[in-house]
Amino acid sequence: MKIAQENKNDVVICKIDGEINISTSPELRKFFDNLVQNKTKKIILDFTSLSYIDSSGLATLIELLQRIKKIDGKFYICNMSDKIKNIFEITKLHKLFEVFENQELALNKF
Amino acid sequence: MKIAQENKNDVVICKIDGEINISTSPELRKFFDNLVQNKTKKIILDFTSLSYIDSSGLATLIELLQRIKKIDGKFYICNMSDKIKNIFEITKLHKLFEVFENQELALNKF
Amino acid sequence: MISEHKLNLSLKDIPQFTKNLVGELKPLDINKDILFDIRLVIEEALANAIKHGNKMDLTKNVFLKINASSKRIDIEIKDQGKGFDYKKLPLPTEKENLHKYSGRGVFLIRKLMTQVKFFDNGARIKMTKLLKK
Amino acid sequence: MISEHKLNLSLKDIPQFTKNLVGELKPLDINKDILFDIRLVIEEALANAIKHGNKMDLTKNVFLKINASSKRIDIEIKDQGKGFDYKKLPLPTEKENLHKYSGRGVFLIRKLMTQVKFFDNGARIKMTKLLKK
Ligand SMILES: Nc1ncnc2c1ncn2[C@@H]1O[C@H](COP(=O)(O)OP(=O)(O)O)[C@@H](O)[C@H]1O
Ligand SMILES: Nc1ncnc2c1ncn2[C@@H]1O[C@H](COP(=O)(O)OP(=O)(O)O)[C@@H](O)[C@H]1O
Repeated sequence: MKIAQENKNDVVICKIDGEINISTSPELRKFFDNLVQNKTKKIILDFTSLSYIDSSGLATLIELLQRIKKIDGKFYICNMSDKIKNIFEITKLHKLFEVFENQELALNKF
Repeated sequence: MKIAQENKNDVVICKIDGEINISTSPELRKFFDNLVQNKTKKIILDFTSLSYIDSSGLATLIELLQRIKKIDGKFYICNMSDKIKNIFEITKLHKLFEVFENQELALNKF
Repeated sequence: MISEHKLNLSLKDIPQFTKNLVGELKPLDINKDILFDIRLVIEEALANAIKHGNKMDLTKNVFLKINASSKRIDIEIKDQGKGFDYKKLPLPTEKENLHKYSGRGVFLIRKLMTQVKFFDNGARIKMTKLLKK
Repeated sequence: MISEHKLNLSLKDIPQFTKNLVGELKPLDINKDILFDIRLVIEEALANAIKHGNKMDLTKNVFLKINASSKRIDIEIKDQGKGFDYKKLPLPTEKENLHKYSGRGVFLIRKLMTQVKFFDNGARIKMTKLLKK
């Protein structure tokens, strides 16, 4: 997994390249922790290049959601592939997360 | 397999990225045929990014050697990894091909 | 293509292993979304076998069989644990469970496969995906 | 890790298949040059089994077993052909053979593995690589 960070005003966009799975989750968690420690309250996870996620990856995302809520922040997800969207819908996690079609729509929501 | 072509005067350097195996060999053969048809007589195969070769790949290289000889041309190989060099040595094919440590040494030999 | 595996992987090795395992099916020319599902269910079942079945004991093995054609994929995974009550799992999609970190593995397997059956008290799972061509 | 495979691959599928197969051994933490050799010998033996053994008949199968640990790797490959006279192969490293396009498979297998044995008249090959740690 690679994470490319881009800042747009006070929003941090994280483009995730690769997989969020049981062995890459710690990396994502660490990256996110750093952002939260630096008081970043607006985060977008861009899933354009996310090729795979498993149930431990889903658990990690739920964890991140709870952390950002604790500091009164928000994180949005955008650019899910149809397959990833399908996994979110099956598990009904699309109701827990705020998911947008693209970066622009997510940015405008903050 | 990807082949990146670079021309230095009348020498064509082909950087091969990936594997020369039973399924990629036709691609390399085609690429080489085009060069030979265009009367290219000086070719360097740069193996810096060659990660794998099997016996059908070795056979393909022998074929290429014979084609270039037919038009009185030459092809050199450079930048073999230790593992690939080991395969050439085991099969004694390092005696058939002209192998150089790096591009410069190969270029100077023409 | 049929393959049988006797494994003693740790959890962190699973994604790499399943990626390669599913990669072996490429000659069958199966749609990539289906390969995604197949990889996911194998990963979930392997993680359960290692974590809950074998309780992380690496001297214990997990046994995996795959029989794949362009028409159907059959997978069997067996651990050396005591099994579990697979009929009494909470639904992860209920409101009170949606925030939980766990409990989605077996649910995803059931949703993504055409047929799922447990044996040996739950220590052995057999699952099938029928493919339309 | 042990795995057994019943395959009907065509020649062009071999490299992708062996890449994934050897990828599955990554948890064992074996040196990458050794994995190169292991992949190569499997590929050569599979190609022989499909081409010379099964004579490209895709209704016939090739059977493959791997037993791998950090100490040794054992591989067995079996086809449904008649075998061959494995004791009478020309040396590909002889001057008159150096230009030939074929005849390096079995030679490479013998050079790269610690032990190689043929059975069933040559239709089954067993090979072992001992690993020093
Ligand atoms: N192979 C198994 N052996 C023993 N218990 C299992 C096995 N598979 C699943 N379970 C039990 O079923 C529960 C639900 O599994 P699952 O849906 O995969 O979610 P999770 O693993 O995230 O808890 C597990 O918490 C465990 O108690
Ligand atoms: N599994 C097999 N069944 C029948 N014949 C085989 C088998 N493996 C090898 N051979 C014979 O041995 C010869 C040498 O094989 P090899 O060294 O791999 O070179 P190549 O396959 O390039 O000819 C083959 O040409 C073939 O006649």
